[in-house]
Amino acid sequence: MPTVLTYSQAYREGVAEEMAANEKIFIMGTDIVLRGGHFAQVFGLGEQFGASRVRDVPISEAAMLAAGVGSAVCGMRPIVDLNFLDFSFGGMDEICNQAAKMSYMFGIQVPLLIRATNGIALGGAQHNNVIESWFAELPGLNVVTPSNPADVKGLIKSSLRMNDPVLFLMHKALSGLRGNVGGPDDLIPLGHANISRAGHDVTIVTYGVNVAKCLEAAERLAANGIEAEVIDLRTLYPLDRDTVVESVRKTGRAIVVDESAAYGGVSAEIVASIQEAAFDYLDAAVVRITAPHAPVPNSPALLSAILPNSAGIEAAARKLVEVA
Amino acid sequence: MPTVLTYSQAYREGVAEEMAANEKIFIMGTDIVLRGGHFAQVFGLGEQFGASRVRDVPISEAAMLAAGVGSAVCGMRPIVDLNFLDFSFGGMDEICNQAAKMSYMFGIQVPLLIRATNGIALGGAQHNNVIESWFAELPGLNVVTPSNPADVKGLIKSSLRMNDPVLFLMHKALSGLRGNVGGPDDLIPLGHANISRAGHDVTIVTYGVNVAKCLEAAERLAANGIEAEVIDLRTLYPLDRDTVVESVRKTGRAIVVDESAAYGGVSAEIVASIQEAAFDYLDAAVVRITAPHAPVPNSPALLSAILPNSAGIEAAARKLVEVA
Amino acid sequence: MSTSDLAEESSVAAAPAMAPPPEVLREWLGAMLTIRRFETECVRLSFAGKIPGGIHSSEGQEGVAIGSIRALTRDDVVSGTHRSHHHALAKGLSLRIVMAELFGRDDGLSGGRGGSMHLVDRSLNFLGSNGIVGAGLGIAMGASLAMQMQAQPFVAVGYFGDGGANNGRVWESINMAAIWKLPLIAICENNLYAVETHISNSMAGDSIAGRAAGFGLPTVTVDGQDVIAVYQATRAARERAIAGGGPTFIEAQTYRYEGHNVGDVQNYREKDEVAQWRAERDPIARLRQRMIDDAMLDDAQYAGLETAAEEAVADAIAYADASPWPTGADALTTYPTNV
Amino acid sequence: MSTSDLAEESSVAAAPAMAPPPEVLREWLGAMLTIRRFETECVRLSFAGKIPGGIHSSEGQEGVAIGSIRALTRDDVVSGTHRSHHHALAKGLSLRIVMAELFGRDDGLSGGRGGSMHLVDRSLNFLGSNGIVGAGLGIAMGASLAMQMQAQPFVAVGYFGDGGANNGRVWESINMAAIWKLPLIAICENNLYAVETHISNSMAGDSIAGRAAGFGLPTVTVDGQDVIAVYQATRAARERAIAGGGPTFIEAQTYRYEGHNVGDVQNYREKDEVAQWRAERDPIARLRQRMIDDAMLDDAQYAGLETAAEEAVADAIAYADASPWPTGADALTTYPTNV
Ligand SMILES: Cc1ncc(C[n+]2csc(CCOP(=O)(O)OP(=O)(O)O)c2C)c(N)n1
Ligand SMILES: Cc1ncc(C[n+]2csc(CCOP(=O)(O)OP(=O)(O)O)c2C)c(N)n1
Ligand SMILES: [Mg+2]
Ligand SMILES: [Mg+2]
Repeated sequence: MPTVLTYSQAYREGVAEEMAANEKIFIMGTDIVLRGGHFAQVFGLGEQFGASRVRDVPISEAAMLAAGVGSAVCGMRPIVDLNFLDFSFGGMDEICNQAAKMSYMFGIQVPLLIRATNGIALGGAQHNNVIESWFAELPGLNVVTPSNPADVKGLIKSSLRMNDPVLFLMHKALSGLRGNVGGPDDLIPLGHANISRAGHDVTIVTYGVNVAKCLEAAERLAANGIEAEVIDLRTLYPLDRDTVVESVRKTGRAIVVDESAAYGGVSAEIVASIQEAAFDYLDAAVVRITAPHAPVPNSPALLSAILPNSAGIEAAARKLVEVA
Repeated sequence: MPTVLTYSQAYREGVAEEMAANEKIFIMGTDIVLRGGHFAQVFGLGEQFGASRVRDVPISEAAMLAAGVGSAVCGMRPIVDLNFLDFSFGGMDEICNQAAKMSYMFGIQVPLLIRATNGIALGGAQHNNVIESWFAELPGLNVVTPSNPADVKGLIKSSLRMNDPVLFLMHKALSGLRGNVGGPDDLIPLGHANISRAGHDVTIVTYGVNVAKCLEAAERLAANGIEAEVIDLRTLYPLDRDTVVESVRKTGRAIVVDESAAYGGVSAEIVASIQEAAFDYLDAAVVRITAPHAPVPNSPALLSAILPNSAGIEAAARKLVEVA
Repeated sequence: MSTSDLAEESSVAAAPAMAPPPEVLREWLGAMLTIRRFETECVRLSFAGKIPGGIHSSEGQEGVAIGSIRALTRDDVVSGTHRSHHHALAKGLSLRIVMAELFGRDDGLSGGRGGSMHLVDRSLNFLGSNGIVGAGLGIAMGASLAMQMQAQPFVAVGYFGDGGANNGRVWESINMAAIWKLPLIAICENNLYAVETHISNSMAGDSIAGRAAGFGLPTVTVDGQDVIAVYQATRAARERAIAGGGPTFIEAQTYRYEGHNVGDVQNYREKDEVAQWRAERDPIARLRQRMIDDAMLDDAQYAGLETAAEEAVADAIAYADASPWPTGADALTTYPTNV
Repeated sequence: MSTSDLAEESSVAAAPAMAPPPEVLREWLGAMLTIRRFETECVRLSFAGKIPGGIHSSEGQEGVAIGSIRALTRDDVVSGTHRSHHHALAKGLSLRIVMAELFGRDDGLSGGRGGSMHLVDRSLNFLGSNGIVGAGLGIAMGASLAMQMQAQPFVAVGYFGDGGANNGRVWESINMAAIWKLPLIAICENNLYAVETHISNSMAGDSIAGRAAGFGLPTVTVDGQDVIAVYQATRAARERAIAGGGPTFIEAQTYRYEGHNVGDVQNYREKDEVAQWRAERDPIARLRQRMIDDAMLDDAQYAGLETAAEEAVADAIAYADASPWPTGADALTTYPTNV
């Protein structure tokens, strides 16, 4: 019988299994011992593994990340739980200039896992920066963005066995999402996109929270005779361009859906990669669906105005199939 | 008679003129009073404007940027000279979560100018992060990347009259470049790309240090009968997509040249924008020429291996014209 | 603006430092009661789904906000934290318009763009609450630099918490204010906890004020539950700053009665601890008692203040509830707008 | 590895704390002379275009590096700054391979990928010099956490400058080490200047050590130009750390003779000031004099040490100069490689 867990619980289970198997793994973060983190993502692990391996830290993002980098190169496998990804701003040098550079500059690998909550939800502009592309762009970092509980568990287990830094990004809006998860030996490797739904008329590329919206759109499209292939990137670095390109060569049409602002980022990279490797197969320009180029508002009324939604995705796919 | 200045001197002259005209402008940075900054970019202004308006600051990136944000919303027009752009890592929240957000969240504009030296040169991986795209991607910031002394002067003068934050990024390798500069009233507006060379066979889009390399390639291409149009973006935000698209509609072929690593960033945005607006005009896929996805080495021998060069640009253009 | 808003009293700053007159103290008491009512209602409304995303309640910390901000004038700048309803209301922001912002409505301070952690009123020199620990102090420091450079006789007050005192940027800002002798008042609201983490687990050294002393600026520790003490400390700091004496660091020892945020389970502290702070050190109860003892207040007057607070908050809620939702148009503008 | 490298003496740490024997002091003297020769040659070679991008000379600060690192064992970790040739050489890194790295050559520590600010030797537990002010201390702090968690009897030493003492992250790391009682030795090389900025213009408070004291860890100020004093302070700190007593903060008062970087105009200090430090407090001259006074050294021995230093550095330069340039292949790999 498969186990059903929430997205947050799947993380906890994956981490707990790996911690039990490897005593070098430990966790640092604000308010994780009792609360288990803002999304209860490590709830109970404080009790299970004790105060040495599950540590509350001061609100010192630079120092907690430095503690991660330094301990990672001296035999440990730290998890730094940043809480919101926005707080990476306080330790950006540790992530980008230290952790990301040591392997190249020094030949010293840094098995540091940084967990953070990303994506757009309530809370206002300062807690909803969509910056995962920054880390994917910066050489030296892996970036993982699971869209469901099974992927969370399979990917966190793989991530905790990587020897290079990994940013493990969990979307705010998914924390309560329930689903089956794999067993202790079910690992999902980084760098392999998932074809969440097969189809031959149009390729929809996305990750994280938008996977469900794209699948919803795909169902409605199917009811109208349009078969969309939905690709969940799973990891932004390594980026599985092959799966994307292969799909587009088959469908000839592509849509990229992303919460980021309408400039650059992962979606632009996908568009650029598609047209580089599948130009002759394209029947029409690749379509991007993103948020506008503006900070994120707090009011739910405004949030719903800026976020990609399944109706918009459906309409874009329909139009794409009609014109080309 | 036109004035010939270096890239650094052009900045100094532009800043000095604006400071003389507007007493609200002042400068904060490490080692700017006597040294005039690492590239002598404000050399002499300490003496000219005095210790209140040209201030050495402690090595406190967060605080110097906070001083910029706070003073900007209370009547002043600060220039925070970050020295190397890499040091923005220490004050990322002040840039991205404070300066960039206040206009949207509060309706309070932040006339803060952040100057930094960007681009790849000697010094090793930690001083050569190519991250200008991050700031262009993040809603709320303007990003200026001049390629020559005239543009430096015209653009810094405009930037110092903006009411929203501007990152003014000067490439390390250009500081000694000499050229004519305009007079006190010659302003170059943000958001207007420059057609550095007209041509009808292929469009080459770039900015900063690579403009000269593209022009060099274009000269050699012209000798072989290929007329390249070279577009210098000048500002990464606002991004002048119109000029780029118009050119590609004419030439049908495009190359984007960028020092950034081969993932996302400005070059991917340009590719995505071109294919969105000029898909039907394209004879072949847009070509990207970037650095590899790796940190930046220190040895000149390795640097020359990773940087785009005019021979590579020329070859790419030639191939593009041949195949399509 | 509703007439029941906690108008910032610029006249107060001119009053004698040591003994605020009865009518002033009554205003403070009413203001603290209003903040408390506002916060308890906000908790209720968060649970009820009326305030999307919830709030960080300042209940228990009213004395710090009123004590410090009543020592300021309207021109003085205040910059807050994630827990800043008390600062905002003390600075005179409209109850109605703040509540509408918390509701995410069009009549809110920022038309719903901001929310609880992003309250602002430029005209009242409240430069914003702030979602990022330590950031508000930096903005206040920058504001004080602008005041100094423009030779304005104003000060800027920046708040942060005991948790914030472990964030490096806080000390960068303190140092910068100290070397430049900026008219900054840095107020650390030490409520002993950062979320679940007690200060003894996150902070080395004897005290936050002791740490600050190493940064070369006058440092005082004050009972944050004694509104008059907070007022006097801030008053003295303001006078020194205006006279060119530079910044002051105030550690205000206080306590939050509610959880960190709405829904916080609070398994990190004993119920007794909260009850004890409420019973023994409550800033409202203490001022009330003191005024009764000094015959500055009678029970009827106090009841009147309570009723006024309740009515003002009820009025704000009704206003917010009647306010329309914002339309998306505004959120769809690109930023910076470059106009 | 060239036999003339400054081998790190793990036996030294076992020697009596108070009076290092003559052969040990002679090794220190030779090591300081070698560092000095290395640095003066590096300045020359930078001007000559042999060292692309130049260096930050540690001339004048040799006593801090030798004094502190001679108190360590090989297993102890060291993490440096932008000005770290002295740390690297004291930790025993090969003169030849360091010089080849500065030259940008294939035989360099990192095959030319690193450069002067990115020297490393994992096998000697030198975790790198660092281009970013304050960053090296954080890495040392993390290393000390790993030691504590793995119950290893080692310490980590992190260096930073007076300028670094104004960077917030430094105090975050100090605080974290203090609350967790980590085996960290934080050494501030206070050479009075950060580039052109004198400490009196950038730092409020009485002293860096005084500031540190507020963070709740033992703090000592030591004459950085007295190599034995630095040794003793570090020795004591190491013993405390190994015994579980937690971190120590050492402010080593020192001076750099050269400009901030090669080519620095140095209009921010009087020539006299430099001359005075050289004449009155030079760490090499002082140790030499002391040893001569105590009949531990004669002029011939000293000349021998000088000659050995010159020869070792000349050998390193010849080695570097003969080393081939790296090919691009390595730079073209993608990172992370995920192997
Ligand atoms: C830089 C940063 N790190 C973490 C957080 C998440 N966070 C919000 S409030 C808080 C606790 C703050 O504690 P304290 O400073 O004592 O203020 P209090 O909540 O007690 O008012 C934390 C960790 C944040 N907002 N910003
Ligand atoms: C975060 C950061 N800011 C600025 C710089 C530029 N920088 C390099 S060295 C230096 C001065 C450092 O002074 P100090 O810490 O006293 O060390 P010293 O140079 O005296 O050895 C500066 C400002 C940097 N490398 N990193
Ligand atoms: Mg607190
Ligand atoms: Mg120094």
